[in-house]
Amino acid sequence: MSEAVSLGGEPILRTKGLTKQFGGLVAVSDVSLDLYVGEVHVVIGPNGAGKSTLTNLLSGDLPPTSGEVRFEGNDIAGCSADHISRLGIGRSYQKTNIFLPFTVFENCRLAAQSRTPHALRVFHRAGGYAEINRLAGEAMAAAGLAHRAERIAATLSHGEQRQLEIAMCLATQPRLLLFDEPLAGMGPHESQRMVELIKGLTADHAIMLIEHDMDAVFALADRLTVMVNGEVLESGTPEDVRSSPAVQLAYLGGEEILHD
Amino acid sequence: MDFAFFLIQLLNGLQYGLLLFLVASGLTLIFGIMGIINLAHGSFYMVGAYLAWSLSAMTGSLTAAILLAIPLTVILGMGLERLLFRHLYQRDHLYQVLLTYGLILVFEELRSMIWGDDVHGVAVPELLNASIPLTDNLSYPVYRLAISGVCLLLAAALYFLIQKTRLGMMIRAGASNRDMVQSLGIDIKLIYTLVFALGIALAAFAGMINSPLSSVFPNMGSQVLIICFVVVVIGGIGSVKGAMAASLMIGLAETFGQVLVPEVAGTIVYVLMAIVLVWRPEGLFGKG
Amino acid sequence: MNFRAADYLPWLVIGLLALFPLVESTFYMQLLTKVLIMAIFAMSLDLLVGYTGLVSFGHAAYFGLAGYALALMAPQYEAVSLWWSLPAAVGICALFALVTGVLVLRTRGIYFIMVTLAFAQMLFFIFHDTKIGGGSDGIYIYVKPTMKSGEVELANLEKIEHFYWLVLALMAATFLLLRRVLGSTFGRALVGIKVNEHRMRALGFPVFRYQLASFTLSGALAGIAGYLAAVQYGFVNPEILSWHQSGAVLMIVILGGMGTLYGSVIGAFAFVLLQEILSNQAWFGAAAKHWQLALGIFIMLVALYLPQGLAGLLRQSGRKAAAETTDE
Amino acid sequence: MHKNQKASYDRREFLRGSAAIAGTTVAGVLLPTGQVFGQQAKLKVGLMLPYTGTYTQLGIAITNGFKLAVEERGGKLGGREIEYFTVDDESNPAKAPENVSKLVQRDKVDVVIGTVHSGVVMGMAKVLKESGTIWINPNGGAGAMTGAACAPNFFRTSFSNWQSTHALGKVLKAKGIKTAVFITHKYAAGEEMMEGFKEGFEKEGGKLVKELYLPFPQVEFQALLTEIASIKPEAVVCFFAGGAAIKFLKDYQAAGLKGKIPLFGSGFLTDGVLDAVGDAAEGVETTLHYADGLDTKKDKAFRLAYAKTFKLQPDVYAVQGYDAGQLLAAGLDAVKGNIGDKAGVIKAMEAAKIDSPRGPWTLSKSHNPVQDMYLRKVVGKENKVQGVAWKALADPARGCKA
Repeated sequence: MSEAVSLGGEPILRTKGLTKQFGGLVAVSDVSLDLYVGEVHVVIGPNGAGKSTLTNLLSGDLPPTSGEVRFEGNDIAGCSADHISRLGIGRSYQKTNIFLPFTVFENCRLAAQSRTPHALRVFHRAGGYAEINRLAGEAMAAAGLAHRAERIAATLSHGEQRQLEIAMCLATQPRLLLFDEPLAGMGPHESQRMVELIKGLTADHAIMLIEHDMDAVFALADRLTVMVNGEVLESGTPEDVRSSPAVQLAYLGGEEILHD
Repeated sequence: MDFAFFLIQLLNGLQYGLLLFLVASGLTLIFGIMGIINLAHGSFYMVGAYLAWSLSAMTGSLTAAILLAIPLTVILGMGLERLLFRHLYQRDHLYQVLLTYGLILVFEELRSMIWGDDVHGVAVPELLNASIPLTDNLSYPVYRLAISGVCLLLAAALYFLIQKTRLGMMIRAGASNRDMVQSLGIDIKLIYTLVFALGIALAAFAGMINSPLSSVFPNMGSQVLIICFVVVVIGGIGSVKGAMAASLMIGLAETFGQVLVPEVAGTIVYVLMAIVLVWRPEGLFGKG
Repeated sequence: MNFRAADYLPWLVIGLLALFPLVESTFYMQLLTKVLIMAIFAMSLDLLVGYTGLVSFGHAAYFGLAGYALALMAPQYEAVSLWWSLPAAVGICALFALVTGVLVLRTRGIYFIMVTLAFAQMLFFIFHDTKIGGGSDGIYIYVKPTMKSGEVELANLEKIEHFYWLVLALMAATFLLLRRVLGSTFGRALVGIKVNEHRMRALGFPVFRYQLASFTLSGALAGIAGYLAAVQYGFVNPEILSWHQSGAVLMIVILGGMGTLYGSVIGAFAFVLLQEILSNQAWFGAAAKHWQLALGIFIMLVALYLPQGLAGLLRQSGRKAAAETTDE
Repeated sequence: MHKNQKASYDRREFLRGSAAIAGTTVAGVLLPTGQVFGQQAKLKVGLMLPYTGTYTQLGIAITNGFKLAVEERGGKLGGREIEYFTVDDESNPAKAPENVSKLVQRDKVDVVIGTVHSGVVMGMAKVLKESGTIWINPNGGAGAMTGAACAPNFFRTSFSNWQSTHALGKVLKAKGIKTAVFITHKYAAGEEMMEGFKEGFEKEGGKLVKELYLPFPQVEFQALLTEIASIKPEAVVCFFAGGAAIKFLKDYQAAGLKGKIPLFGSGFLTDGVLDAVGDAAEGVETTLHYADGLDTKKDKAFRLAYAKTFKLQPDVYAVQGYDAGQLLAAGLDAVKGNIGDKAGVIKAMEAAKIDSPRGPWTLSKSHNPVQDMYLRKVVGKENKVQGVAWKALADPARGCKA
């Protein structure tokens, strides 16, 4: 796979006319967007705008009704979630999705194991793979959880659990990260830590972020997409979006979402 | 098989299917609304049959026996829900399987202690004890037709109850979102108790009205149980409509299977179930 | 805390069990053989229920299938060799589990429970209604399999102590095999699937393939137990793949404590011996006639008050003891 | 045996003794208690019969019959007192080898008596062939027991499935019936009864136009009754027992077939069910080795003694249990209670001529009764004897090489 993909080059992920219908309801309609390594692409919009559905289409949690998703040049629309993950896309969920009864280390170890499964070596102890342990350790360190390695995930604070979910994503060595409201339910201090964490990842990842916290949005966004009713209303640099009349009229103007 | 006999077999199949529906409808309600796997459902069928037998022996009339027995089974259902099943709503299905498996053994032994291990016949009510001639040597028992009629009536009543009444609305809401219903100030516990009692009463009632046809014997419940599970799964868990469709399907498959391919008759319904589930894992009328 | 003792405990138990034929008579050795066979069966199910999060209510299908496989492979009055008949029976079970697994793993929750039951019932009726395996009457295996190396007889399975040792060895092997497998990356992935299937998928694990592998392994191990059960009494009939059998083994797994392996062994002891005791007329007289009542109540109590099973009880008291010693 | 092991064994034996007493109380007999350790050791008799489940009543009748035979001999057989060991076989073939092992290995009985269910009988055969324990089967008619699986230590005092329907061929022929349909459950007993009938009927020139089977233990007959109506045979022959028999007789009547197509069967169709079926069985004709109103001296005496002791009316099962006791007595008397002389016991039993309530009978070479088959007709609540359908009918014992 090409390592040459970088800022200003080819997009690592490109969607064209991506659409998802649930029965008669159109949740995502004709969405086209590009994601680049080194960029944080934030998607905002009111509840029910189709942001999470869009993430699910990219991660393979849902199959699209029509349209195209190209990741590093290959069409991955309709591929299964595990397949897409193995291609190099990691994601976090709106509602924390981790292994609560396991230790922090085991959460990350399992995640790292998904890259080097050794599924057939059933007689070899799981803890005995240096490569997997190293990846898990690095992911914990990157997410700032190294000191929590032996804690049971269920006993972590909410913010730490969200950090752990990101650590697990990192342990799978993705090139594209999809974060669905990583700051949800966090206090100001925790939020700040998370923003720093995400900033630190931008250099060698493409990141798509769904977020409501506007301070964080403008602190992180290299590119901003506004969705309303499943459609892309506007997409561009934060400045472009801010100055877009359509956005101002429909969204930024009267509504208080921005100050949420 | 000529055409006349084909029609008669069709009638046989439908009649058998309707009876299956009566037992299975209670199961699917408890299943779908409360999320409880009740293996002991067949035991309530058996309890109904034994009550019908012992009470009709006492009163001399099956009708009187049934009228007496229905409240008894409702009380039994409510009592069991309060005492046992209530503790299992939040637990894994595994424990429901286990508890109700134990309950089968308990019911079987209590039956043995109270009523003994003999086989008993129950007399068909005098009024319905007749046959309608169909061919020169075959006639159709009126009682069988009457049962089919009762089954259809009950199916209609169930449909009305669930789709058109306030209670039915609450039941449907409870099935889809327990917390939401509770926040609306509806007493979900009471609804569960009622649904459970209704399901139990349906199974017991099926045992009662079928007792003159099936006679009354130990372990009669487990024969019915498994086939009812098949009905529920094919129809889609919680769907009364699905239970009706699946019951009729199975009734016909078993009837014609017995006549046309006796070697594999027992296997047919399970093959049918496998096919349906591969095609639609949530059953014919299940919500995915 | 010193848990080193726990590492040696299985070996100690196996060693003690191996000595049993030296002190006890035939009947109790047979009873113990039955316990050990059920322990293998229960461990195979624990792999599914306790470690993969799949509640199968049709596990007797694989148990029974292996029994029938032996009965049908064995010529009526001649001995077959264990060396090929056991692997063949187990292989058939694995194959059947693989095929049914592809179908049943499309479903979840209640549906999974019911569909596994349906497949077991299908098999039940195939053997019950057709002549393949003697119909509802079953078939007899008149001669037990042989274990020979060249011309040398390694064990004579007609002797119950030899058979007992074989069963014990296979039980120990199953236990160690599963412990190894569950400690591997494969095993960890299974537990991950049990805890959070969705997350596993999002991490890139092909969940279905893992589940299918687990289902197949579980079916194969149940086959070992079924084969041994058929050898022990020399008889198979559809009852051995009935849903009662599936229910009983599920009961053993939960009673013992699921997700612990050794719990399955404890559960097998408790369940089989409990049945034996409750139905013992010498102790309970006429009440023994209704032994299933006591068993039924017992099962219900376990479901209500002992969800972690006997193993959970042991762990609890172990923890309590540990807490007390650290307090001092 | 080790020394301490012996001690523990004795305690178990003692416990067993009290079990036997408890067991007999259930059955309604009170044996003299005490004297567990007598001068001459007691003869250990293992009763493996159904004491729970559908066949409970049969198990009790057989037990009663056997004990009556023992009581008539002063509670002794061959001069030895009897100690009973009971195992409830639950009519479960899957548990049969295990259950019989309890008697043979744990309790070390000298004789095994049992059982009702044919499948369980075959499970017992497996174990008892190996152990060589003397075994008297007071009911289960599995052909193989005295056929392919026969053994010198196997005896039966009841019937073979084949026997119970074979005479019907002659009966139908005598009534001028040339075509028939056979209907039964699909299991070995049903198929053996079908074979027995088919052979007898075709020998007489009749034609069995269709065999109808229903999976055991299903009782939904409607489809098959419709099938019968469409075939229009001259007679229907069947084998059902217990609950299935009740249901079949009632459905046959309700379908309007009764009175249109005469119904015949093996005697179990109408035994012990007449109270439950009402008039649905009236006029049905069956063959069996016992009947109501035989009116022999032996039968009257037996019925009186049985009714007096147990406050119950005896049936064919009680007779079979009673004869099991008589047969064992004949064997033990010959060796003066020395059960160790197995060959002697077997020889005496083979030669015995049993004076049974059903009429005198002897054993065939394969140890199955050679007996008269009666034709009976249901009149009111009785299976009234119509005459002897086949004098001294012997099972062909196919495949028995012993």
